Amino acid sequence: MKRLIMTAFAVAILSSAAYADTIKIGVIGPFSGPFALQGKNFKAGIDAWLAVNGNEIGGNDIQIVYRDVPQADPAQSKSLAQELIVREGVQYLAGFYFTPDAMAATPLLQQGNVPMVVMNAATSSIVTASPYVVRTSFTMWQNTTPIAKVAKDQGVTKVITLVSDYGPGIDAENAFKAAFEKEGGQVVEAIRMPLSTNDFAPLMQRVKDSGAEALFSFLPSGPPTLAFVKAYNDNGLKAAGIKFFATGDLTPESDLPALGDAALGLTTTYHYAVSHDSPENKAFVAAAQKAIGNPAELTFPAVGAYDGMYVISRMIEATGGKKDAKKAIEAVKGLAWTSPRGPVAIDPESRHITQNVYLREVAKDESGKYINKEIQTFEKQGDPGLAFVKK
Amino acid sequence: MSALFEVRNLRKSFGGLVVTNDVSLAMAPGDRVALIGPNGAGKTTFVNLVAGNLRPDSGHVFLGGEDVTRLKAAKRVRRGLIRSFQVTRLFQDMTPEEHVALAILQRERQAGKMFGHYSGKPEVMDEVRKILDRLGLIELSHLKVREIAYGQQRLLEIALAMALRPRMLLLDEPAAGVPQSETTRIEQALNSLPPDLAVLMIDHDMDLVFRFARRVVVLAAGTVIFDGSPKDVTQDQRVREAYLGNYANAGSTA
Amino acid sequence: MTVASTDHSSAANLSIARRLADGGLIGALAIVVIGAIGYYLFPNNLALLTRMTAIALLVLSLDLVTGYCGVATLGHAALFGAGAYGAGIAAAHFGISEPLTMTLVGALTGSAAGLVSGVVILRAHGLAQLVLSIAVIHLFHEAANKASAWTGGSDGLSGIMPEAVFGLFEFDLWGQTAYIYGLVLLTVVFVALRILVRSPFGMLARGVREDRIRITAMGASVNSVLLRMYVISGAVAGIGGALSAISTQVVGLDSLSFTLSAEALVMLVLGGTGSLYGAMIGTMVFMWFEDTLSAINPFHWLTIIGALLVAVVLFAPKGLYGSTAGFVSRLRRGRG
Amino acid sequence: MQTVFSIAVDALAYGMVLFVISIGLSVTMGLMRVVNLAHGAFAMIGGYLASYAARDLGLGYAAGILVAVVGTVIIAIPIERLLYRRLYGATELTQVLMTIGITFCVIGITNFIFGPTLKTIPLPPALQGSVDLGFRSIAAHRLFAIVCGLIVAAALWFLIERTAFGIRLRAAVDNAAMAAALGVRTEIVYAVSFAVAIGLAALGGVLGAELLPVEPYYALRYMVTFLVVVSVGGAGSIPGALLACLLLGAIDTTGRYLAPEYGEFFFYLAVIVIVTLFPRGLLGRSK
Repeated sequence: MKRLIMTAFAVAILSSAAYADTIKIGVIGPFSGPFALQGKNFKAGIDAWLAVNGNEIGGNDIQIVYRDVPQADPAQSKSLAQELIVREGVQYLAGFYFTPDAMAATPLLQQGNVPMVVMNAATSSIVTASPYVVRTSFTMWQNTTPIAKVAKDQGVTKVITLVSDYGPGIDAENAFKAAFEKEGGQVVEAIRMPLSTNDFAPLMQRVKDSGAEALFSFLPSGPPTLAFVKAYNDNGLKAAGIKFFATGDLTPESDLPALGDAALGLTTTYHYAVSHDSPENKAFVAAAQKAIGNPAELTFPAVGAYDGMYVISRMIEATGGKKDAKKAIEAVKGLAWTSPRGPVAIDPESRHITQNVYLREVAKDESGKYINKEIQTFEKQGDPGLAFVKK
Repeated sequence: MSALFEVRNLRKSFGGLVVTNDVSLAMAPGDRVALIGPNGAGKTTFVNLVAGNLRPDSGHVFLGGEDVTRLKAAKRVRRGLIRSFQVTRLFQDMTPEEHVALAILQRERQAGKMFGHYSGKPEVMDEVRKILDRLGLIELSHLKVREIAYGQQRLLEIALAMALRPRMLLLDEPAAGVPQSETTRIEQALNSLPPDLAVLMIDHDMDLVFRFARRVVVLAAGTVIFDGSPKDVTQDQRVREAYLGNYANAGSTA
Repeated sequence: MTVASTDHSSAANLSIARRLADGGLIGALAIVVIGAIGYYLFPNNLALLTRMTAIALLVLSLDLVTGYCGVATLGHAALFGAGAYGAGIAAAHFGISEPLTMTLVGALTGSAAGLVSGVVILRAHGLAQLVLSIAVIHLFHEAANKASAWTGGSDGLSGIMPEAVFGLFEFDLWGQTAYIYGLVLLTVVFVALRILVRSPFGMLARGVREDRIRITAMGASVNSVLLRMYVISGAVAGIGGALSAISTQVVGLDSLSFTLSAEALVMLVLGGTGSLYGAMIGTMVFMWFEDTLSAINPFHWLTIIGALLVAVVLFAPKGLYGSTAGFVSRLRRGRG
Repeated sequence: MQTVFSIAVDALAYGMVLFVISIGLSVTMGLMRVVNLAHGAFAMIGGYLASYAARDLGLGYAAGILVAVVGTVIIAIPIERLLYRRLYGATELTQVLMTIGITFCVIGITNFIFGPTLKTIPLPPALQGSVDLGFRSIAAHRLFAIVCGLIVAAALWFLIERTAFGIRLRAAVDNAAMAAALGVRTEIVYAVSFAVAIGLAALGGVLGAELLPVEPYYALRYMVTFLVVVSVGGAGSIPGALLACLLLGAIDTTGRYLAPEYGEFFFYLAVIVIVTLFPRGLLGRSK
């Protein structure tokens, strides 16, 4: 009996959503709290897409419903996702800055008949958690693997890794180690730093003592990256010729003005630089900077959100605005387009984005602004991390 | 026959200041002893040492022949060594009835029970009422302590001590802070204490001391300078000097 | 002053009905009624209501040590998180996915965490105690982060698939089962706690809060009372954690965080310490505020929450429940 | 041996930065008995003001420090009059709630005005780069922070122990009623001490900005660190705070050097041991 009532209940909700003229998209991200900047970038990317393409897709109005999860909090993320699906009747879930928040919502997708478009969370395993997940951001493995090759090409054989001691950091460490050892290099020491570390001087001393020719590092973008880069300079590592390799998380455009000259010459690999030279990117940056208000705040999550919106628009077109998660997902498998970051495609197997990864160097442009200048391209990178996901 | 309560060579100093200096004292059941002395003589420190709120530097405390010097305050209480406080220490948001009931339950080792209510135990309620009645507090049993007068709070202190069924009772200035006109009630309460109980009372009020005690101990500068009957105490040279502030001279000649 | 002393004999012989009422029947009824209203008013927002229930259990558990015993702690989420991870690990690694058993496991691991944090935190008072509690929560957090093979580390523990309750009611997208299960847990815990705080042990605990030396002079050991309370508190928080693990099917490191501990304390003080109603009202008001404000304007709700806290300190210093109750009783006395 | 020296240098530098930032909190907590969780919020306001003055207005580092200290005190005065005054003598829980509320408001407003990105305070050329100590190099601004820390410690110690104001303050702390009876205007003493504490917070926010960058969540991010430092040292004790900072700096730095992945464990276990052994802090005033 209870089942029956609930099924009726469910049908009522689902059908009312399916025939509405307005299609709701629920976006979960950190819109307040220490990571508010990233949430702001989600919103800027989405607003930019709507500004460029209009907020009507295939005759349906698009409405975005934002929900705030300030810090990684899977329980809250899940209850908000549930609320979005059940109360707001959203047809698509999107956003998700942190891996646990995305993981928490995946069990709802099948029953809710809702696809999820991950716009940032970067642990490889998310796409394996549910067949209804598509990701338009990157993974740690994807962005880290090429830098190992860069290091080898520059003649470095001994590297010390320093990563933040949490999921993505450990991913970065493993990815670098795997790729660098494959190139014939050696990781002499692997250091994991607590997330709360704010004084990096002793660690830099240890890097010096380790005899490594270069360091590879990952820290989540935020205040510690500033102290980390400064510690690298202040403790004479730069002067001693110890090379610095990292993923672009250490040099997001929003932090570059604060890092200033200290960051000049740092080499990182990443999937997107705001300075990327293409007409698509120029249009995107213009719209996104307008949306975010302060142009200096624009950085990587915005492009994940922008492309996420593109993917969702194709899903809406494919389903004719009806609620059909399976069809929506099928429609974007293998989808290829030119994103502001360059040519990209959704891998039909993994539903993760295949994209170029760029080697960049922090430099000043003609106007004196600090940018991540792209100097080398690694084309069509998939996610090597998928091979390591525990089944 | 060993004494019910005995203190042997108790010593305590704070920094360089000796507050309890080699104090010894023995009491038998039914004794009514008053401990007096000028301000700063170390009376309250002595009570704290005996009750276990302070640790002595050396010396021993015995209760019923057992050495309790190393026991914590709570364990001494469970052996029947009960104290009251110079400034009332009561729970402002609880009623007299709750106070006494809690004391009885604790005495009966039932205070750890996590269900039920004392009002559901007739034997507890009977005793609560009996004690409160005897001290004239029955009318107030449902008021919060913060709402009752200080003299009545003092009576409640005594009620708590009685509810714990002491063998040895330490009363630290039971009438302190109570106007003269109200001390009668307190005195009545003290007179109605069980006869076989040993009581050591500290007080300044000499009238009260002389009416209550059959033996007086005088403490000055941490040392016992007199131990004898009330009638002799006023005649004692050293006691007089201690109270007149001449103790230093007397001490050097003694 | 002495108005209330007139009916002591009848009050002493509390009738059975009255005792039942005092035993929490009214409170239990209130929970059920408010729960039902919530169910019909927000049928599509049961996930939030369930979350509220789980957090209410945490705040109730905090009230036991902070409100009733006067222990200052900013690390109480350790007990909640232990329960959540206990239940979660039981389900994800040992295949114990029967919800009642998971709840029991949560209560047990919560108690164990209560014992451990109690032993550490009770070694000091006041400010030093606050600092010890902060150290404890950080150690718990770090330990869970390190033991990622068991806990999933910062990625969170997933793969928790609770079975249907009694094999009949599934935990699904609409969250009715989770909500009702949570409400039943809350009601049962509330009644149990109501009995506990009125029991001799509850009186002893209140005594410890007001005057430790007097409690010692009654022959009770302060530390033993506090430690026992901590274990009970751990069980309650652990049930809350287990409920969170069951209803969201995931456990994150945030459940062992300083932030959650501080939030729980804020909710408790907001509602009013030393009263079970205060704890629940504080949770409800804070979470409802947070949810509404962050939905209206996710970008600036923090300012408003801050202003709310300041306003409560200024205008309702005993918390919402405490101050209202005080106001009502003053009104009554004024008339009587 | 060189390693030991190296760790010692880092520990000293880190400890002194901690000291400069936390000492104001030791004043509010030890002398005014207010658990001021909003301490970091005031340090952050100082940082923002300095950044605005030094970078956006181009006034330079020294002027930036001055603007930060004076400006933060001016902002804090009405807050003291309206809110903090009610906290003197209140319970710890009330103080925690109110000051967390203030912190939330400050964060929200800062985020609104300055946005979520990091703000820097440009260093003068003399403080940029590093100084060679022979066996290793150290950042010049850290040496500057060490010197400032020592000056602050000495000045505060002198103010509290050796001046008429210090006597009044200690009297007001020990027994407010008695001090008032003796003609000490406790309200003014408290207001001045609060201003000093806030000024120190702002100074610390600026000097420590190289290590703890200025951004809206500064106020919450380092709250626990400040609280721990002050309680380990003993609230209200200047030498205690200094000792605690050096000790915790040493433990943290050593842990980070030898076993960074267990750094947190070392730090908090050490805190538990110290606080258990010295419940009033290493050199705390007895009540």
